[in-house]
Amino acid sequence: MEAVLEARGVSKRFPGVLALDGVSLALRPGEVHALVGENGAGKSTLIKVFTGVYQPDGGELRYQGGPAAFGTPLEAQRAGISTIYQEVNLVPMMSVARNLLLGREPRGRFGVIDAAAMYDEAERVLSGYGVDTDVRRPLRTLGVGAQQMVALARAVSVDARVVIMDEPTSSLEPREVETLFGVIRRLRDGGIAVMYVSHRLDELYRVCDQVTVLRDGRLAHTGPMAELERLKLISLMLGRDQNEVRTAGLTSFSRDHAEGDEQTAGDGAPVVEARGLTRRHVLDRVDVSVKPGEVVGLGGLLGAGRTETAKAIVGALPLDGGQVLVAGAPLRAGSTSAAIRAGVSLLPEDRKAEGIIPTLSVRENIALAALPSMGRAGVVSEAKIDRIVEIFMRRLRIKAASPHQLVSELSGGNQQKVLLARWLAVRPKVLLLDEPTRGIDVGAKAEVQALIDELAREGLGVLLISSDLEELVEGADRILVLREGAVVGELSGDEVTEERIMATIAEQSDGRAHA
Amino acid sequence: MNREQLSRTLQQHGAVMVLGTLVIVGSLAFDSFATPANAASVVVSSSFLAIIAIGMTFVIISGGIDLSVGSLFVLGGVLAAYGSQYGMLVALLLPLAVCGVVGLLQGLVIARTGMAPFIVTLAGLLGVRGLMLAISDEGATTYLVKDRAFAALGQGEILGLSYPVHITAALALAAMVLLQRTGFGQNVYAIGGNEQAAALMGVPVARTKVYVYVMSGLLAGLAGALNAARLSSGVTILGIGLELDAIAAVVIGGTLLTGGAGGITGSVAGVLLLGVIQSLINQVGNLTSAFQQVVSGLFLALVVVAQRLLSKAQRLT
Amino acid sequence: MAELTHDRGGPRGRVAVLKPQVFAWVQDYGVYAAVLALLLFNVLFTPHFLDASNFRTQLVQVTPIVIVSLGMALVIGTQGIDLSVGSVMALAAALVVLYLGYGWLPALVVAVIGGAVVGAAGGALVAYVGVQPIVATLALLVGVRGLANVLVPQLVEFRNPDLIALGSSSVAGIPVIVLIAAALTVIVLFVVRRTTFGRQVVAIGGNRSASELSGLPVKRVLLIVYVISGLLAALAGVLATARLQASDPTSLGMFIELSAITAVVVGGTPLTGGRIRVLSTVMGALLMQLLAATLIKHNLPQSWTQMVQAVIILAAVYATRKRETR
Amino acid sequence: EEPQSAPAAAGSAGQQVVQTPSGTAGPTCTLEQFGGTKFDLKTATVGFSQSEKEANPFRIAETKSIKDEAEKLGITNLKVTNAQSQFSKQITDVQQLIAQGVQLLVIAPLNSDGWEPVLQQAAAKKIPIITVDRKINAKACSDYLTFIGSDFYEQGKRAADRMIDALGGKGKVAILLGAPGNNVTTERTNGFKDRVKEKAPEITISFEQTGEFAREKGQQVTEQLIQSNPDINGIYAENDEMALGAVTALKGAGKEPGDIKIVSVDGTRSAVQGIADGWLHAVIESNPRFGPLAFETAQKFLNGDAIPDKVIISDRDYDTGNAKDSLGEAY
Ligand SMILES: Nc1ncnc2c1ncn2[C@@H]1O[C@H](COP(=O)(O)OP(=O)(O)OP(=O)(O)O)[C@@H](O)[C@H]1O
Ligand SMILES: Nc1ncnc2c1ncn2[C@@H]1O[C@H](COP(=O)(O)OP(=O)(O)OP(=O)(O)O)[C@@H](O)[C@H]1O
Ligand SMILES: [Mg+2]
Ligand SMILES: [Mg+2]
Repeated sequence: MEAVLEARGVSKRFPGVLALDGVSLALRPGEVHALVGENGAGKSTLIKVFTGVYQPDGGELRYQGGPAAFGTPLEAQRAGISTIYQEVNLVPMMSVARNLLLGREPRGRFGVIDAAAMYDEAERVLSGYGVDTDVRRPLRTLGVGAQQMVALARAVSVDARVVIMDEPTSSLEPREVETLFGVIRRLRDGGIAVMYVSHRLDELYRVCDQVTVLRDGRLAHTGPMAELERLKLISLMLGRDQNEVRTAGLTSFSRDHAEGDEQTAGDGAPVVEARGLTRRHVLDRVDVSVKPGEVVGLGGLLGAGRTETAKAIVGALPLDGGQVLVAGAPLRAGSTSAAIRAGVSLLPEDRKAEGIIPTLSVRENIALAALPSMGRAGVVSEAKIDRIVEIFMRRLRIKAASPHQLVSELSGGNQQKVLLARWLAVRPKVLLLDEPTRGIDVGAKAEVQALIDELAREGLGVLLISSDLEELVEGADRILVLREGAVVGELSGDEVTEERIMATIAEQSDGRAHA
Repeated sequence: MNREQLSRTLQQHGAVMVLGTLVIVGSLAFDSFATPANAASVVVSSSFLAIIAIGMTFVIISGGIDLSVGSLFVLGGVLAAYGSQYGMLVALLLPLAVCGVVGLLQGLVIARTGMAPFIVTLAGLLGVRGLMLAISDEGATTYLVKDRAFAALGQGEILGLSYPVHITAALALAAMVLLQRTGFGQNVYAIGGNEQAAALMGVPVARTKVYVYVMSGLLAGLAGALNAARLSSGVTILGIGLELDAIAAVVIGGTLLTGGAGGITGSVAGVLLLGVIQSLINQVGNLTSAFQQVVSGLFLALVVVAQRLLSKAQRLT
Repeated sequence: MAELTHDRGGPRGRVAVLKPQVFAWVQDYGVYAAVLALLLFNVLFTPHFLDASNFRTQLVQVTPIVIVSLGMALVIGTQGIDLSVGSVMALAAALVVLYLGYGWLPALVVAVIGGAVVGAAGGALVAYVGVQPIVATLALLVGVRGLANVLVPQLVEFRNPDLIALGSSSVAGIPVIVLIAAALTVIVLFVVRRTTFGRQVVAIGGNRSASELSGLPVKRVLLIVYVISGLLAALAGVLATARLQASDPTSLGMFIELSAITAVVVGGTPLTGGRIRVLSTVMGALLMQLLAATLIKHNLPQSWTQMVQAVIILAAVYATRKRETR
Repeated sequence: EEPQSAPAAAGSAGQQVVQTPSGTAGPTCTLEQFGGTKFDLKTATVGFSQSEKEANPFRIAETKSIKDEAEKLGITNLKVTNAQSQFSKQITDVQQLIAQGVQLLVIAPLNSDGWEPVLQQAAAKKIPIITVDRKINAKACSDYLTFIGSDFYEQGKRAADRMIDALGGKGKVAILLGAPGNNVTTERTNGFKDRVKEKAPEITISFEQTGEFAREKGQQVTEQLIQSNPDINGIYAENDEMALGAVTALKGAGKEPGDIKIVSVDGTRSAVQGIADGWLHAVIESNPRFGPLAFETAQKFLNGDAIPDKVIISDRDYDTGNAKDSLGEAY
């Protein structure tokens, strides 16, 4: 069938990097096309070339049978290509409704915007995506997950011929993912072409018909999804042969809980213990404690307050009540630096807003938190920094032109790795990981998970927040289930299974009539 | 109404409250303060700054800043006075045309080259004043307003308030609608809140920016023209430091310099605040000029702190 | 994959970075080029320009702006701005004559402390109350100038030989105040490049909430930055006073904040923070000074002076602006 | 010794004297002509609008003399505003004085044009306005009552005369201009240039840059000037501050007193001292002590006597001849 959107030998060069190298890809109406590749493979770049954010240095784009060159995202959008970008790209300070409907607000008399109608419209649309919130609130008061859903709703509700999704599920949890898949199927049946980028392979196999694999900016494979079995796909992505992958590649979490318990249950004294964390409307008497070498998972629906819990523990969230003890000693409230000095660090959920410092290099970003320990009398030792940076860039396989490349120029996944490195560099006693593997490719994901394992063995306490239940179950010794800011269940030992988690959430959720 | 709404209202109307308090205190302290005549003088003299502040509000919400308004104000006045010898129409259109073009140029440079608005309009500040000096041979010649009709535009009164006040009010209303109820307004908020995202959401960033600076230029020119009509001459020593007053007014009004949030009501309240502070100082009657400055400095600090604390009711997480 | 990352550095990589390098160079050194161009113009068209006395004049005149700009660069690095510097200079001028009775050094110390206090006030408003820098420092701009005039209502001449010497004497043909400015530049350069504090300043400017989550003492750093700015401004005020051989709180430092900001931005430090370029800032100040001097020496009328300045500023910033990839 | 603050006008010394004979020439004005009503100055509310900060000798002396005189006459209700050199603010100031019910206005205008709104309001209430030191371009005895002050154009001419005889009628002269757009700047410049053109064509004005009436700016401009035009013979500074800045510059450049002839306008203490020290050649006085003359005129007017529509005061010159003796009278 005739392709609706097509790239022919497209190349894109950035200072120091050839991000795309003669990539060809054809997207047909009514097909869901998976675009996969490890971090930095060029997926987002290709998408940005399709949508007019970047201009290709070589090759040509074809849209609906004719040559196409979109100068701006606006042109692409007008032409019927609508996109959800990897980092949520909405306006945080504007209300949810205005974000959703920007550019096509319902008009009243004299063509002025009809606010009332706009809010109703917004509520109607969003409830279809399971976001039940006051649409007059500034978008930033929503969690990343909810924001992602708003972006999705926005992208889909324009009548488009092509819908491109760059890692839409990275911050969604199961319920939302189901909603999303429902949407995707509707689109496909409507004869719309969908391009779908994700690092969650099982998702790909569930919704995608075609798959294209990129490796280091070059086309590695393209063909029907079904005909490409999992291991082959991975080996294509990583560019290693299958048995190598089978043996080395994908060691995910290696701990099985029974044995894990014995190992870690050792001395019962928790390194960090949070008591009765309370904050109006957000947290309700949350107790969390992590022992050395223990991995505690936080489960719950979007907006359950997992991020808040983590932030509260490191003092990044003003509290109405409760306290945090580190090794028995109370922590000064509301001081992140105190928490970090005491050995409690948080890898934040929102990479762009709270993680990277875009104006600084990879190197500076990694060294940031550890700076005080990186020198004498307030004078930094470049040598020390270089050593640390060198170590972590190798250990985490951070792909950058050089340590001095601006972090903002790295691919999403590599940015995430840089942040991880920043926190490992301070040698914390307890690490709070909020969505640590979000947007990280299979290879790297395995590495990170293995790393968490290893660190735990070395006696590090870990609080793991993940929307990926599988990851949660495999990774955690013990899981606390949150709902609406309160702990509603604790699972440990053999109870730690996806089913039990879903069950706990569900049985608690019955009260709250869904959607 | 929930916390966010409450605090948003507070942030926008904190200035209004401070203003109210100040007025009450003032009228209790001085019996010649709350008189119609005094009120009129405050309102009338504020109206020109208010017109400029309206334009500035759009610029700042869009994430920019316009330092050229002070110079455009004086240029507009001189051009209007000069043009008035050819009649009312020229007196109005000449300044609007020239100041609009200056705004257009600044907008184009900012939107196309991505240079910092602060610096581009700083150049504007210098260049435009230079231009003004050039056409008034180094400020030596003051053109007088010949055209009666035009002069009337600045001096005529309805209900004891001269036309500029009514014009300002009308403009403020129009601006509110434009900002809150039109696609253009939404785009201004969007590019101020997150330019990159706005672009990806299909907002015509460049065009919106250009419009914003054109508007600011036009309004500054208009204010200058009206002022010239009021003074019935194109005074050449006006408008020095006016841009800072306008910015202060807008920010006191609760508009974020980082862009993306704010509103007209606040800015107008901010302008009136500055006016009232001055008037109160005059009421005292015999402060030395130095002390007057200390006092207005303190007042300003006080006001911004109050406004800030009010808006802090909102806890950001 | 390791080897793949490796061959990025290979020939293909080098080709890739060649053209950008030219841009990058202009971007980083555009202001130097501009200064050179202006020097060349003067050498060709300005009588007596190559006299040593001339260079001394230019350096001496630019000193206060350079010193103020150094502080301003730090503030701008945090995504802030400090409008109060001019008034702080005036305050310092006032304090220094008031305490001159105790000798020039104590007087200088008092003046500098005064500046630091004003800086602390601004810093506190910004860091702890959360007032936007431009208004916080605007309030100070107004109030502190008034305060200076309250302390010293009108220009006061002084005869203290030491202070006059500070302003007029030279070492090895180089005016003392120029040497001071040079020393300060080196110090600030060191602070920005090599100290934890310097890194923290740019980090905060680059992404405040990320810095907070990374445990940086954000508020304290902000406070200190404004204190430093006040301190330097005060010092500049004292030196300017010493040179004028009179304390003139009325007009000393008027509008210097604009010159300083221009110097910083022309030097390529973005107003959006997260990046500080010290030497280029000094170059930016020199550029503005040379420009002003050129226009005066060629006796252009005020109108032209201002218009030409506008054009040059635009040109310089255009050359050093950050290009975004498309 | 230092710091010395502004001295009071010691007794009658340095008091303003009306120029005779021409000083009060021209039409006169009476209460009837003006159409005002008589009131008692002592109990009346009087408003004084100062244009610039009291931060230079001239403004300080001016405001002080008004306040002192009011006190002397037992005028208890004197309201003073200061426009901080912002013209718009001065208009508002005066309007608010009117709103506060002043019966007599003494205004030191920042600018001569643009008084329409004030004049209208004052006329409506028949409030007599006396403008001091700078004129208002309007009709005397109807828009405003009268003007008391110096003739800046005349000051420029007399400065030119001093420069001419200092240079023996030929040479190169530089002008340190006042703030651009300011009436005083314009008139002092024109007076000087016209006179030079007419009396000493061999004097060329080779350089004119603004020093904005400030000492530091005067110093900086002069430094640039003497560096690139070493052949300059004379500097005409349009106020004393810039002249003294020029002196500092000359000292710095290792010049000797008298190498370059400096003539300036104002007559401040430091400038007269400068003459005594030999650095300045001559200073044309511009006398700021308007208090006595202003209130005297007002009183006359209220008594029904005819007062002139402009009172030009006779400014003296300071030079090496009289500098030392008149130091006490300089302000
Ligand atoms: N603006 C830029 N400037 C310089 N290099 C860039 C820029 N954007 C991307 N790159 C580089 O291009 C390559 C591809 O980046 P891209 O974001 O397309 O990867 P990706 O496939 O989306 O990875 P991820 O799965 O982590 O999102 C990376 O090496 C990245 O460093
Ligand atoms: N689907 C939603 N509908 C309405 N409000 C939501 C939703 N999701 C999040 N929020 C709001 O955002 C706030 C923070 O949610 P956040 O997503 O950070 O919690 P979370 O448990 O960390 O979820 P996640 O970390 O998976 O995003 C919640 O307090 C809630 O008010
Ligand atoms: Mg990507
Ligand atoms: Mg979260």
